[in-house]
Amino acid sequence: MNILNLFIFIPLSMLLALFISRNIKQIRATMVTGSTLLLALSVYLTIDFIAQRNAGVSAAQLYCDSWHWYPTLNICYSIGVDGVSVAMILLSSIIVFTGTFASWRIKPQTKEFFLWYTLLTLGVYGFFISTDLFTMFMFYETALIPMYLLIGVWGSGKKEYSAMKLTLMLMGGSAFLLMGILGIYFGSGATTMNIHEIAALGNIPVNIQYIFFPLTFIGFGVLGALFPFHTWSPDGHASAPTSVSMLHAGVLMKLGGYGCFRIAMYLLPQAANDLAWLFIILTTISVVYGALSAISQTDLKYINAYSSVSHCGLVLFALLMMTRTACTGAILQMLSHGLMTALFFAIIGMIYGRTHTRDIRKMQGLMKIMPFLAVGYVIAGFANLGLPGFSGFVAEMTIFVGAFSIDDIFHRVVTIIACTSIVITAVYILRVVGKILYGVPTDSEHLKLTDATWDERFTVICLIACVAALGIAPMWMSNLIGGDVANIISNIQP
Amino acid sequence: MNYLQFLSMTPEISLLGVFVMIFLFDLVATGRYRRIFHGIVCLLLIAHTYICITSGEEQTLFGGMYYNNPMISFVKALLTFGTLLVILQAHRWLRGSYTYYKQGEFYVLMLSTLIGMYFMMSARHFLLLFIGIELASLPLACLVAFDKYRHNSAEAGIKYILSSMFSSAIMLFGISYLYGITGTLYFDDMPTILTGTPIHIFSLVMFFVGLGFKISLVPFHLWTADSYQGAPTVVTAYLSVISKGAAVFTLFVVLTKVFSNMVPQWQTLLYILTVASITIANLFAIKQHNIKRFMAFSSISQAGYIMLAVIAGNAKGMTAMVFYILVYIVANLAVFGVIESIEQQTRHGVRRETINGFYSTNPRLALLMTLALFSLAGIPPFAGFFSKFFVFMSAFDAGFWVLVFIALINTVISLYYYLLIVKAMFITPNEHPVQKIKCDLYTRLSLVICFAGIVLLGICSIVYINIDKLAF
Amino acid sequence: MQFCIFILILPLLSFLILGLCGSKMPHKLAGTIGTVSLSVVTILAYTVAVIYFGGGRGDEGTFPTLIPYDYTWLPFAGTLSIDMGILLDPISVMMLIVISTVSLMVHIYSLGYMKGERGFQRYYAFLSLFTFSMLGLVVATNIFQMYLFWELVGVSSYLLIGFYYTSPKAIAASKKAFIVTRFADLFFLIGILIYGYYTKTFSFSVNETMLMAASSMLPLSLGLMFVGGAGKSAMFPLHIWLPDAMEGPTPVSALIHAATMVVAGVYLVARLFPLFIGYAPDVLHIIAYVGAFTALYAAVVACVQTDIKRVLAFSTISQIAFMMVALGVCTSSNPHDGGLGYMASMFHLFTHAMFKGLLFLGAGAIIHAVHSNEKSNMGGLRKYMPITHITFLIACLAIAGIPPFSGFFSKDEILAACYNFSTTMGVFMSIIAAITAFYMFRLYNLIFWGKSHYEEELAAYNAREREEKPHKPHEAPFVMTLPLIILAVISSIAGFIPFGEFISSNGESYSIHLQPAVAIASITLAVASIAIATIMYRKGDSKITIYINTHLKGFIKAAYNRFYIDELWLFITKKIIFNGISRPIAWFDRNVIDGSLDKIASMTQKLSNHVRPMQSGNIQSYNIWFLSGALLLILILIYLA
Amino acid sequence: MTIPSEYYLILSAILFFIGIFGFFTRRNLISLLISTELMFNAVDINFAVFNAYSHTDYLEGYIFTLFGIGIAAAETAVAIAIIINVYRNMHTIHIKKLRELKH
Amino acid sequence: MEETTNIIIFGILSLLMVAAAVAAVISSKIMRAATYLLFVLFGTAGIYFSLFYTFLGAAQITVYAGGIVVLFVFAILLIGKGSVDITHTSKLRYLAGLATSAAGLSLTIYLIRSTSFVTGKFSSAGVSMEKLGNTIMGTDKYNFVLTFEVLSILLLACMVGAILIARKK
Repeated sequence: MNILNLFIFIPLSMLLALFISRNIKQIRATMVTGSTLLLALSVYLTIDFIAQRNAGVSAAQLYCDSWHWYPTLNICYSIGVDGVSVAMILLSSIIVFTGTFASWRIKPQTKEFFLWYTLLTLGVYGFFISTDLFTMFMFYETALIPMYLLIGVWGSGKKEYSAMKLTLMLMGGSAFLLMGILGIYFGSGATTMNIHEIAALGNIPVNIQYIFFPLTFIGFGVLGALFPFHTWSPDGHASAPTSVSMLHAGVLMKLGGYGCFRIAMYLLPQAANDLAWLFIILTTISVVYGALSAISQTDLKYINAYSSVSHCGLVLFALLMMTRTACTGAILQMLSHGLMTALFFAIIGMIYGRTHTRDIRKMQGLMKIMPFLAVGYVIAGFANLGLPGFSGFVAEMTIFVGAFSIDDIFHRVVTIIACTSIVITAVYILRVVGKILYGVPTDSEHLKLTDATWDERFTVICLIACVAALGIAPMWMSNLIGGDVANIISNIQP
Repeated sequence: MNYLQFLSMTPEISLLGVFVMIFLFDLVATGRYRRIFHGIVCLLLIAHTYICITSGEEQTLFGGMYYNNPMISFVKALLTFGTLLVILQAHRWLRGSYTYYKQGEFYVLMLSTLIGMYFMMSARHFLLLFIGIELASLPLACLVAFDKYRHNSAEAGIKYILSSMFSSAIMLFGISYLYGITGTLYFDDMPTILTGTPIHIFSLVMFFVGLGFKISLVPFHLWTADSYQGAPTVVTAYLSVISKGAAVFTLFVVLTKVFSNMVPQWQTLLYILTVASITIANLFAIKQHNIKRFMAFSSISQAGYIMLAVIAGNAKGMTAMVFYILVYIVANLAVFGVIESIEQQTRHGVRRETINGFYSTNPRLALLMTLALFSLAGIPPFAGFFSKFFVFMSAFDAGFWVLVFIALINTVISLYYYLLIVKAMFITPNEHPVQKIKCDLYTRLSLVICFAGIVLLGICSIVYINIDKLAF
Repeated sequence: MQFCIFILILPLLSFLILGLCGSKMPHKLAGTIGTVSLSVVTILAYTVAVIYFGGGRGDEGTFPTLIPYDYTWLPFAGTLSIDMGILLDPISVMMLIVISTVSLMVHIYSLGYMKGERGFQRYYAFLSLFTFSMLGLVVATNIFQMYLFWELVGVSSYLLIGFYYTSPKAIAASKKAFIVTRFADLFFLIGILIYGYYTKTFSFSVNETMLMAASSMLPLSLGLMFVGGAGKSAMFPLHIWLPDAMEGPTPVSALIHAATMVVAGVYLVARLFPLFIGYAPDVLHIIAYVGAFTALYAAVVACVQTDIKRVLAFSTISQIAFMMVALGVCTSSNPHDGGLGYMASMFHLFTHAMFKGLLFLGAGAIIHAVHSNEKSNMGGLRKYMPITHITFLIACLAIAGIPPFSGFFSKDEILAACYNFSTTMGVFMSIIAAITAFYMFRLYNLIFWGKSHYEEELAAYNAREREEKPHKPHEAPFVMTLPLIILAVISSIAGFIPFGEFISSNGESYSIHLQPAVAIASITLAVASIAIATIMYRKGDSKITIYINTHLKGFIKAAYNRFYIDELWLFITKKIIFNGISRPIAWFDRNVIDGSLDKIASMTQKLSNHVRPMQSGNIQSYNIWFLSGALLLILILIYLA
Repeated sequence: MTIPSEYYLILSAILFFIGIFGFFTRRNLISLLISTELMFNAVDINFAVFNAYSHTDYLEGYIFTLFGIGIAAAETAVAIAIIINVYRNMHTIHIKKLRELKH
Repeated sequence: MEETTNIIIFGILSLLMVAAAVAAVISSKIMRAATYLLFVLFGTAGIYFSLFYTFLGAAQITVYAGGIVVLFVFAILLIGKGSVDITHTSKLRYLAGLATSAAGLSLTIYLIRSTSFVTGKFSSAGVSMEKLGNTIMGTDKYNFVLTFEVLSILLLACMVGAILIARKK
């Protein structure tokens, strides 16, 4: 029994258990047990993976397994992980785990909420462990659709509009993606759907690559908030309930970056090299543009959503640099952004749950009222603006060092432009901190509010611990990722 | 003069047997026996489905007029299975005061159309094909007008039969020229002569519209919404899946057998019609508030997707097509089952506003409906995703990249309107949602089967693999 | 030397303890933890210094560069990696002493100054964090580690400036400080990237061949790094954050914005001095000019400020600029031949830290006593706070450059170096030194002499013109005066340290010798300035003052408003970036990009309305469509065939 | 054999399209049905003519025509039944009134 | 001579048919329309006779003229008043209908003219009843017993359906 199957099996059992559960206690018990198991499993996986790598197992993918599913169409249920996916699985587990606690008191229809939540989880895990184009795509879409209901039913504000927009845009993206996948499959001679086998064949004609690389990249890029396909992100995040925002920004958006790397660039290397410039420009715009947009927003979640646009833009930016360091940085940035954005959204959700507003003009002096959340927010902010000691710094520095190591004017210039985002980030983070946390509370209603409850504290502390851990001791993660990134890169580089 | 050949046509003979048994039962049974009528019909159909599946050896009968092989048998069984589901759902409706006495006729008419479809698919001669098509549509018109005392039903019936006659006339016109050109009406003898001159194209298109009408491709689709809306819901369900499925399969056979030398022509034809069907049906569906009309447009759009499999015109395409039909049957019938239940509860037509807040009172039905709509929209892990993917794959394999792309973009639009329904059920608040529905056993059984189909058909590849083995 | 790691660990531990469980602690305990840990750090730092300098010079006549710790923290591809380690060489050891001493003083002082404040534990936690980061910065083995701690220092500065988070001014100041330095750090980072790419390492010690290969890019890289240093060290025009940073608690100003953090830029240039001198001497001179201008600018502005902490802040800017100038005027690494500035700069850094720390702490004591920053609320305080008075005077004399106080010696070396570079530069800097003496004694006189504000108010109260009894100024408690005294002692005698023995531009021993001409000239100038200041401000506003005030009104107003540089920055940030770029982009995003998507959606809806008539309900129309569709298809197909 | 088959074909085509024209323009359900009969009739002529002129060996067209007549009868019967039902329900067989189902 | 006669007869017949057809689709009284239809059907029977398909002609007359038209008449009588008003449809649709049918007709005629259909030997012998019987009841190629049987099912089903719909209770 391949332990990766457990990542499918556990959410499935959770779905079943949720389906038959009768009261809130059982639901919570199911969720806590399930997410803890998943977390434990992914920690075990990480440790075991590192141990194997240290023992000199150098295969591109470990825990590989493959079952024929639709043999005539060469569709297999193939699974396997490398360092990158292990890191992503770990991230997902952490977010899922903390997200469970962040939605501890969700109402109404708790059971349904967790059903869809778990379905989403299932999709995410499936995506990261599969190595078959079809299976991967299937899990990808599985992860997207629950978003509609999660936002539409449990969201706030203009939730119906946002949910619809988000779903349609992402599905539009996956339409592109499906084209890309078909193009890859048939371009490579329609003999296999396995990513690694296709990469090994490397026989996709260049003109076909030119057509399908942009399609695939944009397909994933939509989820990775690539400019100008990012507009679902602000509305979607703003309307989503806390844990959904966490999961979405924390994990789902990473599917985009991961897919761009694993599929678009890995399988269509020639076009990736030749067309990278186009997407580098777009991602550079994303990076700066997102950050600049964030400055003048007044809704906390909008600020963070634009910030995500910027940070995820940086992920794609780094991937397109196609150097080992930059790509490692991209993966680190995914982890880092996942954790800290989840943290951000968790705290924003908690604040919103109390003040019932996210308008920064209406809040002031929260530090006095809810010190724990305020401090958490400040820490999240610091992580976001790349303070050393938190994950953001590690990721961004790796990206910039990597991006800068390409010796031509174009790459240099875009790198420097992208660098400016770290200043802009500081501006909007500090603006918010100054406006809502500092100062004297003005709204007398706010004075009655309380600080975080135990489940909220737990969520926040877990996430901060992870952000800090990645920030203080990045080398093990960097090593975990680095080697396998190099594998992929070696296939991309001409 | 080997009349024993009749006995070799196992599916048809078996269905005819069922037909006769029902006919006789309807004549003789009275009182409490009628209560088990429905059950008996279902059991007979199950038995027949079994016979159908097991009867599949390849055979050509009546001098090449009739052809049957495992695949065709399978499709026949599939359609029978779909009919069974429809009949299961019809139980409560048939118990209604207006329909109670016409129960027998309902079965008879439905089964006669099914026989018609059998012959449609097995026909290797245009006369048999034509009679099959007529047999599949005329009783159906009666079924559409079955609710004699409802204006809508009558109106739908007349619209259906007039459009149907119009299209048959045009199709016959086309066939007559085919006959004139080739001098024969046997499929096997025709392809070498049909090479794509203007008159060939003329007859192709003229013939095509007859089936296009039954599949309701744009621009032959305009009757669809009206008839679907007016017909009794079970009949709408039947129209939208079974009749359509048979027609698609027939179309595939005719195009590949008869027009095998005119591939570029009919591919272009299908190309245009697919794009038109998917796009225009989507546009219609967006603003549609009546659910049955909405499902009509949805079914037009789905027909467009099936055409993607037909356009490939090879064994892979056939597999994809049959699989698509299968999935489409379970998903669409699930939706119609729910609509039927709601209708029986509220005694009114179902509009999108009716089902606002449906989830709060009927969570299971709402969930089933959601899954079915997701499946129709092609969302994994439900079966619809797989069937759509395979259809795209086959069209892509045949080189229709742009077509696939257009279809894919359209899936986004279709997702939009499916989600509108989901939104109505889950999100939109309603002070007076539909009350809790107590489904009867038959409906429940059919919905469970549909649910299982939606969830399992894609994940369990065994069905697809077996279809693939049968494809020719 | 292995124990030197504890110099870093202790403050960090103290930060973690205070930060995580501080809120539950009594104030005393928190203060004690912070202070004790820092005392140990100070002891360790001195031990390190003693052992290091006591270890004697190596064979080349220089002190060895020790690297007791060096770990790869984050490897990149190739040879690049971020390392974490401890590097001990003369300047870092010197910095250890400076930081630990001043920090300890501030810790002790704050026990009194911050007594009873809300967030006392937080304050100590931040102080520990700052100390940790600053120590980490100076012992960095490579430029990236330095950058890392550099950022941390910035953040702790942000946190401490914004310590009074309910005050809008403090919030704005902290934000400004952080963003301005962050902006500068952007250039620093780019400089580092260039450096790293071309030299294939981030380490300070690069082998010659690599450097030669990278020599074309080094000036650019070093220049960019200097911009980062300029940001931290408040060089014109990036100085704007520093005066505002005085919104923080006064001891923080003493520690961070006078003695330690702001000299990080100087330290950076000094750290990279071999590279500057070897590969980018022009950049070095640019630094000198920037420094000289900053020095003048800040000195002039300082002359007219009324907030005593602001005066000190501008004074700090000016003095740091002196250090920069000193580094900038170096022309070779030989202290005897154009390399004198290096030593002078470091020397001044050392003495400045002590006397400026003292000044700020003294100012803190005064503010503590009168509850105001404004000079108008002071005056005649010498009677009420004698210890503060004396120590403040010592510090003023030191900064004015009066022998035998420490400032004289270090400033003299700087001036000498300037004269060596060019006479113009020397004269220019001498004048600034004179201005320094002037504004410091203006300040001194205004605070301690003249009419007592308290007495006036008391009189007013007695004359029933005032409702409440004024608050009587009082001498600070012992925990606050003790650091004053210690620092005053150091400021007095530090000039006699044979600094050149320990630190010089090429590491070899260099004995300081005064240049009589320079010394006499500067003393004369200083004394003259002091005299003018005393005449002008000893007894309130004298005639000359009024005369000057009326005739130079415009200039003074401009100077008071810091020559409107802040407004310029405000204009750029608020009007151009916020209103001119960010808002339009946000608008563009909502209305153009998002709007176009919504437009597509609504167009689809519209289109949907347009096709509806097709479904008219009339079967004849349906079949007309039907047939015409079929005919059209036939025509198309025939046409295509 | 003198009359070219084309003549017949053209005749049938004309009849066919007259039927279509009637179908498009009449306003009464029974007239629509009459028009459909015209169309069927025209097609039947085609089959018969093709059989008689071009493919005389077998009786395919002949049979087609024969069965076609039967089918037409069946269709008409069903259609008239439905029309009568429509009339019973709506008391009109005017096309214009048959527009409850639209859009 | 015979040829000319044939042509003249054909011409008259076809003119008659076309005229009757036109009259059937434009006459304002529905009963008249049905009558005109009858003429067309008779004309068609005449065509069959001219092809020597006598049985077919007979069937045409019995089934069509005798069955269908009677059905129409019954229906018209049954419906009575409702069937009187049969004015034409709106101008736009009238024109559209006219244009479409005209276009279709011209396309068809063009195609007929431009195609040369296979010409076999025209036999004036007609079809023997035996051959017809064999063809209808035979099971080999070109025999149609299967369709015959299926047609019977069709007729049965239509009967059931029509009765179901038309009967009152």
